[in-house]
Amino acid sequence: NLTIGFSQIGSESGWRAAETSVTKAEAEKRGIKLKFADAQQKQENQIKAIRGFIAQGVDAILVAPVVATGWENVLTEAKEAKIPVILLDRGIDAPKDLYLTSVASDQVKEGRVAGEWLVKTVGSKPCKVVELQGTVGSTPAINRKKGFEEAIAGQKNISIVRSQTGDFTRAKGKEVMEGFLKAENGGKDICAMYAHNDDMAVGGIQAIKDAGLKPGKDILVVSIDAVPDIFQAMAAGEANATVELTPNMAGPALDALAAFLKDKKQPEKFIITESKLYTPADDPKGEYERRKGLGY
Amino acid sequence: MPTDFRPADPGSVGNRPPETSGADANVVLVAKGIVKTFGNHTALNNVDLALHAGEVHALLGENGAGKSTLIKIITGAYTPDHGEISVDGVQVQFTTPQQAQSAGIGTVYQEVNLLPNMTVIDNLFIGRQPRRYGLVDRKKMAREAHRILSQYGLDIDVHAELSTFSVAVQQIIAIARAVELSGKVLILDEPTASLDRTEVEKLFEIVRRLKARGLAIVFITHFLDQVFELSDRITVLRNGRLVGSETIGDLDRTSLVRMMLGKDLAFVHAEMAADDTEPSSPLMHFRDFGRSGSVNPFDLTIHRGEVIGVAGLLGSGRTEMARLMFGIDTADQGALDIDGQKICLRAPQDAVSQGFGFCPEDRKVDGIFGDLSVRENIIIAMQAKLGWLQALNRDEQMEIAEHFIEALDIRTASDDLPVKLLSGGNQQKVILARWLATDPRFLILDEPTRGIDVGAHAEIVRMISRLREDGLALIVISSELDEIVSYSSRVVVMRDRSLVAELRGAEINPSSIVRAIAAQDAEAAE
Amino acid sequence: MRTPSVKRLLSPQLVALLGVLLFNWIVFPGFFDVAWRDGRLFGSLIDVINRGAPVAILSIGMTAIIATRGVDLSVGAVMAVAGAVAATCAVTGQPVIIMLLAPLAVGMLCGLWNGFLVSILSIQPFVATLVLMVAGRGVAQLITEGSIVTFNDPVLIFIGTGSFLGLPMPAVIAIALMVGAHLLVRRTAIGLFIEAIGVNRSAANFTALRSRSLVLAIYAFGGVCAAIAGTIAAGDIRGADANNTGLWLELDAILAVVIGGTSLMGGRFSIPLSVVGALIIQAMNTGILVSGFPPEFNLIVKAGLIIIILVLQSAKLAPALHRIFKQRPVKPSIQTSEKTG
Amino acid sequence: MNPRYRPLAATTLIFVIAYGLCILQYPGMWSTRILGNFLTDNAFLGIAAVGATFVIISGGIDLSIGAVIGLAGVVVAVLVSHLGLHPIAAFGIVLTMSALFGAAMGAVIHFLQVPPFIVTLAGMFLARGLASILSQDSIPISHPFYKTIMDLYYRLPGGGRLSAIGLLMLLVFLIGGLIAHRTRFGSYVYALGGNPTSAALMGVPTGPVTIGIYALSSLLGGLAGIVYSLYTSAGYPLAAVGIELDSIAAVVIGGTLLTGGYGFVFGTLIGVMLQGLVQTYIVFDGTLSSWWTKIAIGVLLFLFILLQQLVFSAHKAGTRLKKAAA
Ligand SMILES: Nc1ncnc2c1ncn2[C@@H]1O[C@H](COP(=O)(O)OP(=O)(O)OP(=O)(O)O)[C@@H](O)[C@H]1O
Ligand SMILES: Nc1ncnc2c1ncn2[C@@H]1O[C@H](COP(=O)(O)OP(=O)(O)OP(=O)(O)O)[C@@H](O)[C@H]1O
Ligand SMILES: [Mg+2]
Ligand SMILES: [Mg+2]
Repeated sequence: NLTIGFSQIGSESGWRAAETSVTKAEAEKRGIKLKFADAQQKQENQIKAIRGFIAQGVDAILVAPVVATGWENVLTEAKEAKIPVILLDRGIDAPKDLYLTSVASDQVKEGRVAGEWLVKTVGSKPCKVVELQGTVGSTPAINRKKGFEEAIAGQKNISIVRSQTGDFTRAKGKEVMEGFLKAENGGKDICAMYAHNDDMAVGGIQAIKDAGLKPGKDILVVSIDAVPDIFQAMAAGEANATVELTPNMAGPALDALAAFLKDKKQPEKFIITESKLYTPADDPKGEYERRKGLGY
Repeated sequence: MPTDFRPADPGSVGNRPPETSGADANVVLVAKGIVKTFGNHTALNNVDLALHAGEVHALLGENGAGKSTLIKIITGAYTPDHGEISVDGVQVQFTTPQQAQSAGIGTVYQEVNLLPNMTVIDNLFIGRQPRRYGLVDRKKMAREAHRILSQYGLDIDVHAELSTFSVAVQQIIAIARAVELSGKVLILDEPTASLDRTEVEKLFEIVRRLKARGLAIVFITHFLDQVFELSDRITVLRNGRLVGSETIGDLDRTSLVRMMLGKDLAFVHAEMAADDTEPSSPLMHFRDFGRSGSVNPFDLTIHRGEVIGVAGLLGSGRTEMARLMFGIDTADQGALDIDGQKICLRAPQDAVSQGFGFCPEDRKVDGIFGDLSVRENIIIAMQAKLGWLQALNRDEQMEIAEHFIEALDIRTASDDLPVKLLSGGNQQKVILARWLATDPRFLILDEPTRGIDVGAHAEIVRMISRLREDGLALIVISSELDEIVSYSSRVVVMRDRSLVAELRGAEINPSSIVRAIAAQDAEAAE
Repeated sequence: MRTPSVKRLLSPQLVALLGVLLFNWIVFPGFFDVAWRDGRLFGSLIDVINRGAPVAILSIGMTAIIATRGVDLSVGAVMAVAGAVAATCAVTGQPVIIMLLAPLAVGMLCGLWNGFLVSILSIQPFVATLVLMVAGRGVAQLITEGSIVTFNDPVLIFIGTGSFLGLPMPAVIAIALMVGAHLLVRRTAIGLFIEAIGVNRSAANFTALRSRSLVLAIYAFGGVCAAIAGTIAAGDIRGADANNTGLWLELDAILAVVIGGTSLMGGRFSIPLSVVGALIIQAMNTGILVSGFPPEFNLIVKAGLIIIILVLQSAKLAPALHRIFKQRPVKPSIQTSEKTG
Repeated sequence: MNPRYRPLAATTLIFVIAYGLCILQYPGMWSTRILGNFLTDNAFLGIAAVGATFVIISGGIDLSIGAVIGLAGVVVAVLVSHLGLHPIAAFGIVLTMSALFGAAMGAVIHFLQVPPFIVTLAGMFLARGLASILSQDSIPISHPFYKTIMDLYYRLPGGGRLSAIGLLMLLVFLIGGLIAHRTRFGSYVYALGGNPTSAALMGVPTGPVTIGIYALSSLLGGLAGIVYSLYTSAGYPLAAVGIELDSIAAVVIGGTLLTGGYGFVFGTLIGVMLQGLVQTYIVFDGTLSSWWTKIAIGVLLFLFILLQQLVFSAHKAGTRLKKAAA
């Protein structure tokens, strides 16, 4: 009997699609009527959507903010209209009282986990890393770069030799990796590839194979998101590690909301989803089967 | 065009204006030693021009002689390679037409150069709109516009888009604009090409008034009678060279023509009296053919080997009738049958496949493919008829193009030259060539001699009769009555969008046509 | 192109291409190294041809469309749709022939739709195709439900990543298409008709060219080109990424055509030069990759290079270039020479 | 009524009808809130679209608008948040810079005869590039001046807000309308769109006008960027990606011909509002998946254009137009 508005960024990646479908599923499970609005990657559309939800007088609003800034005004309007707002998969810089809670992963941590895995794996061997960045200027790209660099900061033997943007896409990931392979002596000098998301990693893996090298052995592959396809690669021994970013942000969010609406129980401000590391040791086949239904 | 760059030999025909003319008090504008080359082609070769206050100076020459180019140079639209221009004895160097305008030189360029998307007012005043509080004053402009246009007997909605008016009206507006702008010099490049007699009269009246006011007026035309009627002094160009400059008094028609062509012109009008020979078998028959709101149903039988002249005032619907006959507008009533069987014209393709051809009136908009070469412009209709699969290869194209360039005496540096660079008259010939190449059996010519020089005019008139002898059927729309008379075996007259009279044999003479047009006892003429 | 071969060799486009390649060589000395590795050529230069292929293919169709004074913004979206269709056929195990023809058919349908809006309803091309640009990607995502449909069908993968005579398959397809299209327009009268329509639509009508059906066909062809590019893109990553395939590629394609010297106002066009334009663009991108500039400089570099190239071949400077290279035969036409004589 | 105004009237009518239908389905859409939101949420788009209108009427196109918006926002943010300038000063600097940026593009277009599409595409790359070099991340602006401006609004009965930026947009449209239809510059813009050669022969200073047009477009782009930074109280290099297409669509839906020479500034306002309407409708519906959203937008866009086309052809049939509708 609840009606909730959900302002989603868009559908730029498989992970995003999965988050959307999981959210819808979670809402259905709880018998909540979900009003969905796709913002086509535009913040102004998200703001329009939120205003629209307010005008319709929904019971609560879920937002997956496209960027951290610029929400103060519209969230104030929501507050004035007494509509609780919950943030998904990213925090924002605005006064905490403007939203009920934010369910998000720690993107810096994701990068760090990936970096720590690499440090552990290569030990003291010298290791040149190439980095496939996300879209220039996007928060995940910035944070995942930051975290990874923190993790390898201490290590003299590990260094990022090349870093370019692959726009979070497979095609660009592959193209960029091709470039890197040429630039680094046919890839012989590269010891590991760090991709800000799995899609780019999958593209990169193909590039490595085309160059006649063995991804996962000649060049270590570590990336973030844990989408089904990376597990296939892992099962084939072509990827070495991925850090999970769960598409299920809505579950915790809706629980918190229910609790709040039932007996005004204030949830904690920041619900951080865990950034679990997956390696070939963690039954990639099974993980693949488990995930491929989720709409990735 | 001439490829030898030697300067005009001083001993060339005619006497040049005295070199001291710059000092002469009532000389307004002097152009000295103007040279202009386009690529490897010399359009103007050491040409002089001196304009005196209070004179009408006719600038004459064949198509492609360089008249318009000279004008464009004087008014800053082109910059000359050599030569200098001085106004009131002061040397000037116009780099934009704007500067020429503000120096008091008003110009009507050859092809109507106005803005079809803007209102009549805008076209009259753009660049010098009256302003109140920094905003343009539309009311004032509207009042002014009405005043100005009324001088030309034109009473139209000045707030309407220019494109909704016919070529004629647009021409008048262009003239009005130039006259308003001209403080010292008024330049008219073939202003009368698309005007009918009454409008020409009004124009001349105004020109005479300005002349009395002491303006210098340059007048380019191919109508020799108009030259003798209006101008005091003539300057003749040929192939970009100055042939001579004389006062009109010392000249008679033939010597003028000789100056222009460099040879005598066998006058056609004498040799071809309208023949009364019964036209051969009927070719096609338009039966109450018409289109509501455009052309009232008309009945017309066309025989092989006859020329039907179409007379009428501007806006009488001649062009629209032609468009109808060619399937550009589709008739919503009546029928056409050719050799007995019924044909319906849904699109020009249908007409062409029946062996029709159509030279439209508005050369620039409906005729030429400006950026395409002369060659392509000539062969395209033929190619379209052949279809896209069997393409003419380059040599075949060349052959055809060269043939017609020769036959119609088209002045072009090469058959690869973009047709937009040809002079107005030569463009007209190219379009004619385009249709002759499809060897049609029925040809519609809408104002074919508009803007064409005496020589070419005669050629085209001769060609029309030659085509008729070859058994073609032609419909020729023209505003020049003696021309119509000279080649028509039958004349139909249009008024208010309907065919009102049909004259044959002895009736074919200017006076009876005028009567028919003017609607006096038109029935009697039937 | 009927221009003398001497001039074509020295066309500003090729000069620009050489310039960019030289630039790449400066920032990355190994740029021109080409190795032979398991049955195929391998090297940055090859990457340029390979990665440039999709845009090149788009630009082939786009050239014809622009020559008629049109433009097609929907090609990127059509790529996505075609890729999605191909992938779906692959995963649902359709026979190869269907898997290859279905995307092309869909592409042609999209093209016909655009053509219908432009030539029959005479809607301005920019907006007419904007419709499909927006909706098309939606359709693509509808087919894949927003996820990346991965496949491992050998045929598609071969089209995307295989090689023929050592050259990458996409490049081979692009070259074949270019030659085919060029011959088609120049050996038949189609090229002339296209240019005529682009130069003066009204005159074309008066000359009884079948403008409407031709324009329709041309947009359809553009759709097919986009579909081919889409199939290649899908084969390349072994999956259909409806969200990102061909995103903003329409701009690259148009840019390629204009660099190729075809005016957006229609008229004269050259398919081979448009393909060169596409290569120039890709050479820039690859150069940026191997150069090791930080990514935030990508756009600046790209902008800088574009400006340089355009200044090089700008309408004002081009004549200067031409005057140096061109030797047009001076042919005075008969009658005038006898008159002046 | 003068036939020139028919397309405009049609567009307006279409908007009214469309809005009416929406209200029938979702009565909630008839509220001062929604009306207020229309203005506030589309303020920056509207302002940018006014610039686009001029460019398009002149027969050109400006793809750099979105990037200029992004750049302007970032520059303001840097000046205010990092260098501690007062917003007013920052605004002044940004507006000047963007005007110069546009003037430069106009100069290239005029003097080098490079097609606008390409020049402005390069401009787009350049502006985005500069923005992302200045800052990768989005920079929050927390200057009291910003709060005061955003708190400046007139509360309508029923909770709607007439915000400062919304009113600013209306003001820009008003001024834009005056410039387009009541000044010499305006008439020059139409002249250029009608036929550059004739315009030049008639004494229109094509060079300065071209430069002026693109300067104006970028200036308004800069202003839109400032508004966007007010709207989100931040500067973000990736802000307003693809806005150029939205604004062009708005202009064209508003009855302006992309081939140049015809159009109305007011029509653009309607175009913007129509797009806002589509967005709001989709939000109210709330059942459309991401892809159906895209499809729906496309279909609606098509319907608007189609309706308009019908009116246009009627309009052309009305006035006897022999010229080629290129
Ligand atoms: N821009 C140009 N580029 C190349 N050649 C040109 C250009 N303008 C004119 N010409 C050539 O210069 C010659 C003179 O042209 P112009 O228009 O002055 O002739 P004209 O005397 O006005 O003829 P008409 O009486 O038919 O108007 C022509 O042969 C034409 O082909
Ligand atoms: N002088 C004019 N004033 C107003 N309208 C005109 C004028 N001349 C033509 N028209 C418009 O054009 C229509 C018919 O023009 P059309 O060109 O068919 O006649 P025409 O006899 O061919 O005239 P023209 O000799 O200019 O070709 C008229 O009904 C009118 O709408
Ligand atoms: Mg002339
Ligand atoms: Mg006529």
